[in-house]
Amino acid sequence: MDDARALPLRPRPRRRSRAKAQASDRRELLRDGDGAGSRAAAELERTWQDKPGLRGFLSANGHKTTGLRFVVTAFVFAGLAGIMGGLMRHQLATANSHLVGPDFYNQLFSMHGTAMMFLFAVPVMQGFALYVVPLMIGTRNTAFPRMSACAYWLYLLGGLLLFGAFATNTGPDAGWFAYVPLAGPQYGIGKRADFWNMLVTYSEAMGLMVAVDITTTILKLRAPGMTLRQMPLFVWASLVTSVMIIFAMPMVMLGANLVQFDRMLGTHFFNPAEGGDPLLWQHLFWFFGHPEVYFIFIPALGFVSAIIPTFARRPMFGHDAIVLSLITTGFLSFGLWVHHMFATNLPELGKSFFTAMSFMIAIPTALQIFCWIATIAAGRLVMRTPFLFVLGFFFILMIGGLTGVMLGSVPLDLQVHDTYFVVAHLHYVLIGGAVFPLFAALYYWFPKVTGKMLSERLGRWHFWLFFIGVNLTFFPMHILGLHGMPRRIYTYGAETGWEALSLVSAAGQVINDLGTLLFAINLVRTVFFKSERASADPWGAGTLEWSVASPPPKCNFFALPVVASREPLWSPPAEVTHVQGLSAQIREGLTTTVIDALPDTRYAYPAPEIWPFVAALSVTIWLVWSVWSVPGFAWGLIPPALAFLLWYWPNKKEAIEELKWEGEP
Amino acid sequence: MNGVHDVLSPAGPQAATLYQLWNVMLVACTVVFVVTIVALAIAVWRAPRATERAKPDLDPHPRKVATLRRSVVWGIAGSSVLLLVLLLASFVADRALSALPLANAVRIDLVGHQFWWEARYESHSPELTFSTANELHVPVGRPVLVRLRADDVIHSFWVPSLSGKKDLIPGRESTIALRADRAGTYRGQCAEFCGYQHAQMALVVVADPPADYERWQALQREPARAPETAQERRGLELVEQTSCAMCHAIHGTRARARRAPDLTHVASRGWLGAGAVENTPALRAEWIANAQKFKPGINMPPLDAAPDDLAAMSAYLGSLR
Amino acid sequence: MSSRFLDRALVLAVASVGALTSSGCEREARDFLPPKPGAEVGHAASAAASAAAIASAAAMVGRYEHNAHAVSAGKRLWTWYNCSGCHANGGGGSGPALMDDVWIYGGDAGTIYLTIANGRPNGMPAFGSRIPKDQIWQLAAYVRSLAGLASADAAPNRDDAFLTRTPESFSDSQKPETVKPSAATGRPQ
Amino acid sequence: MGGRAVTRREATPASVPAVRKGDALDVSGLPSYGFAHRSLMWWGNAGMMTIEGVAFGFMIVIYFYLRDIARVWPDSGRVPALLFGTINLGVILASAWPNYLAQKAAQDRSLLRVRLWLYVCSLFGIALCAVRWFEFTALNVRWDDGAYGSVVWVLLGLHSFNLVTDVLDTFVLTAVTYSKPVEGKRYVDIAENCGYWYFVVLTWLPIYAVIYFGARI
Repeated sequence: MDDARALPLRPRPRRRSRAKAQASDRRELLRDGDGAGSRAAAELERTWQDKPGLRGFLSANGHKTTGLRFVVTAFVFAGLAGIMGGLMRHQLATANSHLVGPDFYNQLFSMHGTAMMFLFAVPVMQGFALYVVPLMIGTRNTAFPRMSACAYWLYLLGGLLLFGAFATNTGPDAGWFAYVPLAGPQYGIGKRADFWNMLVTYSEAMGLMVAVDITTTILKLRAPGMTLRQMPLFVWASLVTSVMIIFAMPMVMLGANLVQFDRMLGTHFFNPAEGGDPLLWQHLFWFFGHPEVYFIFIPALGFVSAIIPTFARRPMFGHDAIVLSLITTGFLSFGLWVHHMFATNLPELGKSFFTAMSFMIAIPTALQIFCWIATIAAGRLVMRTPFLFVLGFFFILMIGGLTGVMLGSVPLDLQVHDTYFVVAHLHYVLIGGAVFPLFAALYYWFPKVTGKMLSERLGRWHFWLFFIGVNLTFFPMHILGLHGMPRRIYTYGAETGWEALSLVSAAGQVINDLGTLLFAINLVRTVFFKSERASADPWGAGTLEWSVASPPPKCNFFALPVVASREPLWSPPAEVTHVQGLSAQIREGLTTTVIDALPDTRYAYPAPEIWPFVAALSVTIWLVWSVWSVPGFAWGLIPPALAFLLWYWPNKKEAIEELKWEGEP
Repeated sequence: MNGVHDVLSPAGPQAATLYQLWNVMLVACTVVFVVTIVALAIAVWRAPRATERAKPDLDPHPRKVATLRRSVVWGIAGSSVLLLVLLLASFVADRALSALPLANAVRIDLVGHQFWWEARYESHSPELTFSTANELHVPVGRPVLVRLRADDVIHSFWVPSLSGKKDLIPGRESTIALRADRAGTYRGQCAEFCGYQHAQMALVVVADPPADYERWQALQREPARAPETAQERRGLELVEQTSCAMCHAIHGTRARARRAPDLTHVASRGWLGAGAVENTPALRAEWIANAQKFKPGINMPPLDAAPDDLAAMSAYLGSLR
Repeated sequence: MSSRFLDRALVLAVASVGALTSSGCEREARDFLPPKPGAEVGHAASAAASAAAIASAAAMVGRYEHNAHAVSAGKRLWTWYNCSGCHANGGGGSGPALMDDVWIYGGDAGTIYLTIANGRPNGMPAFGSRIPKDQIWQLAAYVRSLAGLASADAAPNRDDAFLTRTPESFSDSQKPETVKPSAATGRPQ
Repeated sequence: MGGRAVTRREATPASVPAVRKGDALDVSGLPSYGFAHRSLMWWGNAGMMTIEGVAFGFMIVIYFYLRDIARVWPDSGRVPALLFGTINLGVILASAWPNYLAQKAAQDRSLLRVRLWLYVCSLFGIALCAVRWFEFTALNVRWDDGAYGSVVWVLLGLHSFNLVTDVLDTFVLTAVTYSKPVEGKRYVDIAENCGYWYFVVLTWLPIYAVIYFGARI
């Protein structure tokens, strides 16, 4: 058992002849548990390796692979949407400019909003959660890896279809929330609104699949000993976000399909002449819309809560207070959607309830900010780039949050609703509240993902350029909004006096682009040209993902860890340190009970298969077919039904393999 | 279309209330911002520096944690109280908005179309009602009750110097009350995205002293002036026979379609196309020849007519004071 | 996945994207300015000119019948210019029905253009001097969509108004057959 | 392999406790699957049911939103016929019985009993789909006949989509019982599918009430 001949890492053979099959039955069952160099570790590496070639690429379902694909694709879409943002800024830099016509400008701002919200912000946060959460809670893969792989392919196909539509002049042109009469059957001309509705169905299906996957992973696959109170704060943030997604995303999926029925089948949900109501769409959309911006904000709070303890060299002050405020923010976010509709003719008393709710939700966030400041005050600070971005986050989020309080008041919102004041607020909250923590998280976990450190010097340049650029671009918009500049206008007359501040904002945009360019250079230089490797724990952090090598082995842990405190690396468990006895020849993990994380059953992760990709393709066929023809709604369901049937059909070879490791409950 | 277009320079009670609420909110939020950022700065400034290799400090520091807990609790209590104060300020402002006295109000029936505003001035007897577009005149000091309806998509009526905005939603009717306390021209613009030309759907509310307002109103009730010069007669003939009459109305002539702005007193308006182009003879001829050049995407088709025909039409329309 | 299959899949993908793009651009184009004056039809007074009208109409199909903006503009003009006064919503009233396959003077775009521009005996007024040419082409495209002859993707969906008929995008295309008008009454035999 | 009677142990956590060996926790003795909330499939199903429950809930909210702003409800004037809806209610409630037996058989891991009750469930499924077809014809309203018609058709359509997918799922599970070897995990899948069928049955109750009595009271 312990002869030290090194097992060659040969790729798993695809066709095993009958003789070899018998041989594998007689081979003794190899279990994990001993360290990195052992035979079991080499066998684990081979078991968890993806199949070679294109088929292997398409059927990979490791959580690190899917998570990384989500993040990379999200940043590509963000780059494209950012260019659109830049184009709009230059069109508005001067009065009466003819850089871009009205129709193309409407597509630009609709695509900028839709791509940033549906194709960048939520997927990148879910991508980070998919990558980091299993590592942080000490397991080898997420609960439903094939479902997340299918979600990624749906996300990629949905994004490509939307940008493809934009390329063929069919991009959505009614804004990222497509209010109905304009996106409805009569005024939504051509197939543009159909593509938007289809994309919403895509991105919500993707979001729901990943949310269910992450929720089950966090509740059932935590390392033994990691009770709910000892779960890291980022894992709490991911749990709260996923549960919120499960309750909010079905709403807009339903709403978008109702608009699609109105457009294609002639139903009357939003037709005022036949009993419908355009305001119903605003209720449907914003009931999802506000939790949507909190899906983006709460994971970012999770990033900050993961980064501050490491760079303050002490555990987080008020851990439980932050957990409770995360949960409270999650609940309250469902109660304030009407503050997007204060200018409509809803009853005034009803609106004032939503003012009260909008003010109340500021308190949990304030509590978290005070706890972070207390942690920083009581710690010894390591001033590296991730921490710089967190400090930038404080500054910009505070401005965004306070303008949010102003917008929450009904009378004041009547003056500033749908003006550039709102554009400034949403960019301050989204860039301050999500993009800054995202960059901090990127610099923080980059060594873990790629094994190489991003350069500090370029990081600081990127931070300062981005910080100045964001403030210079978006702060003047507050004043423009107060001078009456409405949202979504492609041009304005010289007599309006908005030209000077718009020029300043366009200049800020240039600095923004410079900062992002520096970030891209930093990325490329580090990944392709840098050679020296980062250690397993370059920042001296406390959570489990820093206990494995960088980049982590395919199976994450050669022996699943046991946890005894909130920072397992800072205060390791006294006696029992790891789990042993899981199979090294099939992909196996350990499920634990929900509250106290007691070991419960062994769980065989599904092996990589092509079916998630095929299923995503079949759903694409259905959705595209239903946009072009009404029978497509019905007949288009046949390809997905077949794909999911083939996906579920048991694979004989794997069944035999897994039967060897079966234990009766 | 120039006029005062600024939330920060109110000219009526509604906008003044909102301006005061804005000041209260601005001061409160700036204070909170400065206090928090200063606290953060002090925390970062005073905290000792360390490297990643430094051992994490795990002991509980009971004394330090107690002070920090007390400051966090005070912070939360302070922000909650402040939020409550702002909440009360918001409710008070909201009540003040709805408490505008409406005695002897001017009633305007405003209908939002894709990319222009149709205003019909109601009055007790039907023959005294008249319709105008994009430029509303109101008497200084008298309340104005505007009934808002949308004909196609959602628009939003917003004149920042007079009052907050209100959406015009198809199938729903809403009203907004406002009053101008100072004479002047107050500009507004559609605030809800409504299509290709949402950017050029402006309107102007001209607050006149009551005497001027009565004169303007009397003038608007008159039918169109008969053309005097030969060129104006040629202009009227062209207006009635080419495509103008298919959509526009000029009382007193054979043009009576209501799908586009009423041109009976078009010369009394300073701008054409809801703020797209100034109402000068040369620009008016150019606008008639090809409105898409100034405002691409609107429903007014270009007219291929000889230059002197265009000049005649422009002259005739220019005579309709 | 043998490479031969991949090559064929790639070619298929590129071809379908090409088709999608061209139909996409044609259907979704929003050109608000009418084409250069030379390209469209003057007021065809004589029979010779009408042949020219029919010939040039074929070239304009992409710009009007396959263009969603043009067809929906035609629908708006149908209500604005009160065509429904005589033709109701396409089912016909005092004017002939336009949703069926019976065309008194011919169902192609050029002929419909001439019908609107020059009028027809038995009550169809001549709108040539009152409606700009571009709008007459849009109306002609909409009239053809009433009978399902314009492309289904570009045809408008239901109205935000009382439901009067199934949306144009629903009506299956009627194969137009021209009925020779009887010399005396001008009505089809 | 199949048919052996096993005393059904309660789904308690760690019926075989993990054994401590030095500084390691040996879990090789733990079972490789568990029923109810011990299995991950149960949690996945719970997520799915929450999503569809939220969708049904909001569809009912939309029904009453439109009903509230309507002057006359149903605006087409004709209420849906009660016959087929009530038959559907009866059959769907009855279908819970074979479903319960199939779940118990799955937990006892006796293949033949599972196959038997899955067949019965499939028959119930086919009957329900047929009745649902007639229900659509007896709604007395078209989907494009005003807001009332639209919301009733979509509400019934949502539940039908849910019903048909789960009936197909039952067909697939019945077919899969023939593919040897049947490992323990498959029994968990069957048990969870039966759990999901309860959800289909229970959601029909509020939807039935809303569709058939929302227009009457």
